[in-house]
Amino acid sequence: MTVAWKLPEMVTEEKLIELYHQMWVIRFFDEKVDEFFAKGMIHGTTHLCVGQEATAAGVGALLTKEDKITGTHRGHGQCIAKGAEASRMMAELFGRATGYCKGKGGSMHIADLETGNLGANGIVGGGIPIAVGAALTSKMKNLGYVTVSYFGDGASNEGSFHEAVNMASIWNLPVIFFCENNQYGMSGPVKEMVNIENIADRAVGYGIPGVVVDGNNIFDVMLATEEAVNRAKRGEGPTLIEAKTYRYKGHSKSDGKKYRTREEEMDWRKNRDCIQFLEKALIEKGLITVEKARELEADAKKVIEDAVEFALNSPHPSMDTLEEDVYA
Amino acid sequence: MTVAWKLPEMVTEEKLIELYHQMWVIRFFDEKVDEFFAKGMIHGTTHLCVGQEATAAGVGALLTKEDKITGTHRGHGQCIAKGAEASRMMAELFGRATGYCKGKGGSMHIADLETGNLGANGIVGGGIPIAVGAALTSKMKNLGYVTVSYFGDGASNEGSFHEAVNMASIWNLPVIFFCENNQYGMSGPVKEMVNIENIADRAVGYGIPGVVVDGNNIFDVMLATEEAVNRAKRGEGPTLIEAKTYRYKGHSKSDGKKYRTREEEMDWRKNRDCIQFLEKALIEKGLITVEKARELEADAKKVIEDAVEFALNSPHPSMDTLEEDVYA
Amino acid sequence: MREITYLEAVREAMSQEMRINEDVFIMGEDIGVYGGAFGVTRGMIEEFGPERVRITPISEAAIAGASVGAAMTGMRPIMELQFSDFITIAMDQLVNQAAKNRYMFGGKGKVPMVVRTPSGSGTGAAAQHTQSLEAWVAHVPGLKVVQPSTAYDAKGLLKAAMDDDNPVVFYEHKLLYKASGEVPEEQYSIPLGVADVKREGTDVTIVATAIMVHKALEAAAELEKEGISVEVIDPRTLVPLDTETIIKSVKKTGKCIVVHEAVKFGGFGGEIASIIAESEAFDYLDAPIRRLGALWIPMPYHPEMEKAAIPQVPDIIQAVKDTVAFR
Amino acid sequence: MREITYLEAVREAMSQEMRINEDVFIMGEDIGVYGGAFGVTRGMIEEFGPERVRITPISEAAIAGASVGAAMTGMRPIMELQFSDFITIAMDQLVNQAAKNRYMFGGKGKVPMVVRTPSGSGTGAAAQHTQSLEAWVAHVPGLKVVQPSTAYDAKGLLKAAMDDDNPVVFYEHKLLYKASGEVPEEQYSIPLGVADVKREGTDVTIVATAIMVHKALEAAAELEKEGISVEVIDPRTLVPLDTETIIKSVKKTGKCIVVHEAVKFGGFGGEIASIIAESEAFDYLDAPIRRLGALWIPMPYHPEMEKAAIPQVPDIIQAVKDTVAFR
Ligand SMILES: Cc1ncc(C[n+]2csc(CCOP(=O)(O)OP(=O)(O)O)c2C)c(N)n1
Ligand SMILES: Cc1ncc(C[n+]2csc(CCOP(=O)(O)OP(=O)(O)O)c2C)c(N)n1
Ligand SMILES: [Mg+2]
Ligand SMILES: [Mg+2]
Repeated sequence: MTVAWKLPEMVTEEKLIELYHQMWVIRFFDEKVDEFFAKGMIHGTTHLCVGQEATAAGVGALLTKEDKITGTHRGHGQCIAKGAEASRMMAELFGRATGYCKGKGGSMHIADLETGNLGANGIVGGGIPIAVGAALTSKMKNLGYVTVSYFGDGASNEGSFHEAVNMASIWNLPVIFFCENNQYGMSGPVKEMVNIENIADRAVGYGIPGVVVDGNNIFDVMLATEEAVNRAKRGEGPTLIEAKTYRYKGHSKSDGKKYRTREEEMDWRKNRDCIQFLEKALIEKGLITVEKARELEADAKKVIEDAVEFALNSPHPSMDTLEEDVYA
Repeated sequence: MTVAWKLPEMVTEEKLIELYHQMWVIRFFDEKVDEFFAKGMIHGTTHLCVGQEATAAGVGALLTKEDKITGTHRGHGQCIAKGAEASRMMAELFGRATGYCKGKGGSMHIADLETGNLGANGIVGGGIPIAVGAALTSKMKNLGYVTVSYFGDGASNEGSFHEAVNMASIWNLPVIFFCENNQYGMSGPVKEMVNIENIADRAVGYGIPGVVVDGNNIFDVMLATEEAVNRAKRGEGPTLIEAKTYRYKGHSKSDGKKYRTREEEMDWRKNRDCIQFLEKALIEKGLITVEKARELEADAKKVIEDAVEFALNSPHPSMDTLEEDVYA
Repeated sequence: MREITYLEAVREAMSQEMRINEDVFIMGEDIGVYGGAFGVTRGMIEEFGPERVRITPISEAAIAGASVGAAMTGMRPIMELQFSDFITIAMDQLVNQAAKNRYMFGGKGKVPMVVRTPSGSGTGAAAQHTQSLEAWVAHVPGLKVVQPSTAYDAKGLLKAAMDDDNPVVFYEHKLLYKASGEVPEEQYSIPLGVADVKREGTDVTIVATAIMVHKALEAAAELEKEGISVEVIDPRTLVPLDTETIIKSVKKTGKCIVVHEAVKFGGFGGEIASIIAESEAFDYLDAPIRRLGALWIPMPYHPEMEKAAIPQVPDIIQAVKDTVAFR
Repeated sequence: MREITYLEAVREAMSQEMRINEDVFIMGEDIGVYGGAFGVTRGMIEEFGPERVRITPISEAAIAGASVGAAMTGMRPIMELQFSDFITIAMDQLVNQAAKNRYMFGGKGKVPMVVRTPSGSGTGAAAQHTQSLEAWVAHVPGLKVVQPSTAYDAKGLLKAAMDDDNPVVFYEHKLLYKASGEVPEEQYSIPLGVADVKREGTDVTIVATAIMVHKALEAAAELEKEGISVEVIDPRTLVPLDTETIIKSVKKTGKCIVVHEAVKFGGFGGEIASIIAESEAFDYLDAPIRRLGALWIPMPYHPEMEKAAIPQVPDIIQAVKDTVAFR
């Protein structure tokens, strides 16, 4: 990993420090979820993005509130980076009335339309065509926003990916297809599930740019996203970005991780951690001190502790609301 | 169009003359269907491959009876080239008991398992994953056959195409994805429905060879198919072949063809006709005389007339069979 | 009043709405100069241009998904699904996304989209192009389901569907496209969830949908000659279902027959019959509720077989007679 | 007899068959070392190797389609659809291809494949991972549909499904995976289309499927204390449906309740109730047939809400009491 130390226009050095903080928030959020899940305090299922924080944060840094995203099942980071509050997210995971979905959606369905988050998705590949529709609105109504569709390496094998990217391409829509390639789709190693080096190579089949970035290097992520956003806003159509990254945790609950080696995991954890990477860069550049880094880290932890407190102190939804919200 | 005058090993000069005859059979078959359809003697719907005869004939020439195909809605040529009898096909279109489907399937569902024809398909893209399954059988049982999946340019935008080709690629299956790019998917011009020059370029996204051929040049079609068949039989996996061709008739019944120009159509008809092309080549090479060509043409016409007679003299299915054949 | 066809009524409903509401647009395969597989959108691209009459690739999942995304962000898309059989490909977006979004998100957002799609047999198009699969979507909370049987209803119900803030699946019957009837020129709305008594009667209630409404009316006319008075109810929308009108009628007649073109087994007729039997009408029932629907077969190509596969007027007449004669 | 879990029964049925029949293999997402999302195939890749326990990309349409193609050409694939909700993506291959092939081809070929898939709620996985959509496939001629409720039934029915020359959709209920029961070690087959009377009784018949069989049995045990004798019938297969056993029971008891976890409206319960009401049992009915099923909502995440969304034992008890008290 090398630091280009080039920042997108939109991203000031101050903002970069915020992003560093945000990455800690994301990590602590998911580690907390992991903990509560193990304790049986959160039920259902959940998919953690620990280790992948730079993709969400890096993309989010380039988006305004007007811009939209469609997320994935592994979407907590995506939500936070798009502006969701950890407290209301945590409340949702605890099934509380104050949660983003009033306790009806849970981890896989957090949506926050006000910040442009059109929803995480429990269906692999499900959000990709939806993003195309959101981009279509932007174009038809001349609203100027871009839409980012996050999806995984595994999702790139769903027909929905193919149909959606093709449609966006022929219509020149302002959408970015952002693939978080964390090497596995559940237990399926991307190396065995596709016969190509990069998911981004699929861009050729649609006549759009395909870019591979180091997903653990937030600078790379941001620069590629910036270019794609600009391209979209210029009316030149979609871009497919593939960010190579890794999830530290198992796919979801009760994953023995038999499909990968401990060494591989430790290599990513020790040598390629995206937070450490940014921290080192910030310190080397003199933007923060080691102490400041610890302070920011501690603050992020506090954010999550507060979120937990908020969640646990929130009321459960009234059972009277059970049959509400089906129709508008 | 140039004649390479190189023949696949499997194809003797004699066979080539048969293929010339077969192309006439296909053409007359579909022209007859057109006629009967216009007269209201055939009902339902039908999709004619007039103008595209070289793709089916060229592919079929490389296949043995053990090899399999999955066809499309525009499948009469594909069936004939795989060994189906025009008479039983015609009988099917007339809904007779002697038809390939005993009158239950009609034009879009002609199947002839005995000759390896796993069925035409009314669902665009529907046959592609099925071909992958047939290829899987070949591999798992070590049967050595190849499967060809025909599909159109339009079908290449279905998710089923994407999922199937990827699966075949990672499993190295003996299957050939053969795209008959006749420039339109119903009324949708391929130029507007994809943002790439060639459908074959999509092969990049799956890590398999993608080959473009002149679909009206049967030599090109055969050579590309030969290579793909050999590759498949060597266990090296699938190939995507795109044959550029053109359908002379409308998409199906009652098509005003407003989406294309008369000039374009006439250009293909006059200057790029696949039967004329082969005829010229055969004559130039001295394999047949003009008289022999007319004789073969006349014979093909006779084949179809006999087929019609067979069909019209065939009994309708007994209504007692209505509820049969649902389950094996 | 002027008469137009069912097909024209559908087109007019769309066109009138598109003239006054910029957010409404239509997308689908071949809906441009081709006019759609059945000609419903003919002339619309000329009036509204290719941005608002948007020809798509053959990608049903993406068409549906893009409709969901557009609807969530402020547009009001109408998607034309070329044949209702292809809903098999769009199912995930309709069922797992469009229908559930709002609820999953805790009541946030809305998905105002209409899926217009032709269904039914009678065209010789065989098993993959003739299905009546409305029972699937009528089983999915979050969707609404419409099945107009007349030109008048088609126009008014489509207006209501376009005005609705929820995903609506709007089934058009292919054989009804050419059926004409009196249709007002101006826009009007027929509320979703209100059945129509297509014919009043006292001896038997027939609940029929789509093309079966017409067959039921024909049967009723025949039966009248024999002194049997048949009431024909067209629910018009399966979701929401106007159970009140149906139950009221059955309480009056004491006898009921449910007819749809869809395969009888597992069809929506079971829901209608069960609702009646569960209701206070139970006490009034003098005979079992009979259901008529298609045989347990894929639709055959052969024209005689195709006809024999689904209920025809004589079948309805027979069912009414059997019911009237019960006990 | 030895007891094993429902999950083990499913695995054992597959493994035993795979040992004796080279044509049988399984494909699906994460069925290798991961053992499948619910661990059903755990250990199988070790025994049978990656060719016969074939991990697929996340491509449900292709998994289904490749199964169809393999089945048509001599293999007997079992596909594991990771959650039954994803059938939305495989629907075209199952409904328009697998189910119709043979009929469309005039009785040629066969498609011997099994779609194994976990369904049902109770896991907190929310709206897209908890559906019970069996009514869709039970409406499709050409498919068979199985819903085992016990370990014993699971093993025997899966054997029958694997032996069947037609496409069979085999629903496994997630919450039943851990339920254990007596299961013979050797292979045995339970014919598709034969209901099982899980408990005999004389006052009311409950027709229940999948996990509702257990809730019905619990309710029956409770009701017995109050002197109400309940007969519990588990159809086990929806297609073919053993109407005879059901009708016979209702003729005996004169009262019937149908319970499934699927959404009540438009659910398969309507078919069962209608068949009963259309049959000679009509004359024996002393009370309306009541159906219990899920509310008209997508499945909520919140655990209490999730429970409240579907019928629970007290609901069944209440329904029985209401029915017994009718009039
Ligand atoms: C259509 C569909 N198929 C399968 C699943 C089950 N599933 C959930 S996440 C997942 C893996 C997704 O892999 P990828 O897209 O790489 O995302 P990641 O989990 O690695 O972030 C699978 C198979 C699903 N939710 N939806
Ligand atoms: C899934 C599906 N979508 C749409 C259709 C309607 N339809 C039949 S053929 C066709 C065009 C297919 O185009 P292409 O694949 O290029 O084949 P061609 O007709 O040109 O041979 C369409 C849209 C269909 N039969 N199936
Ligand atoms: Mg992944
Ligand atoms: Mg084409």
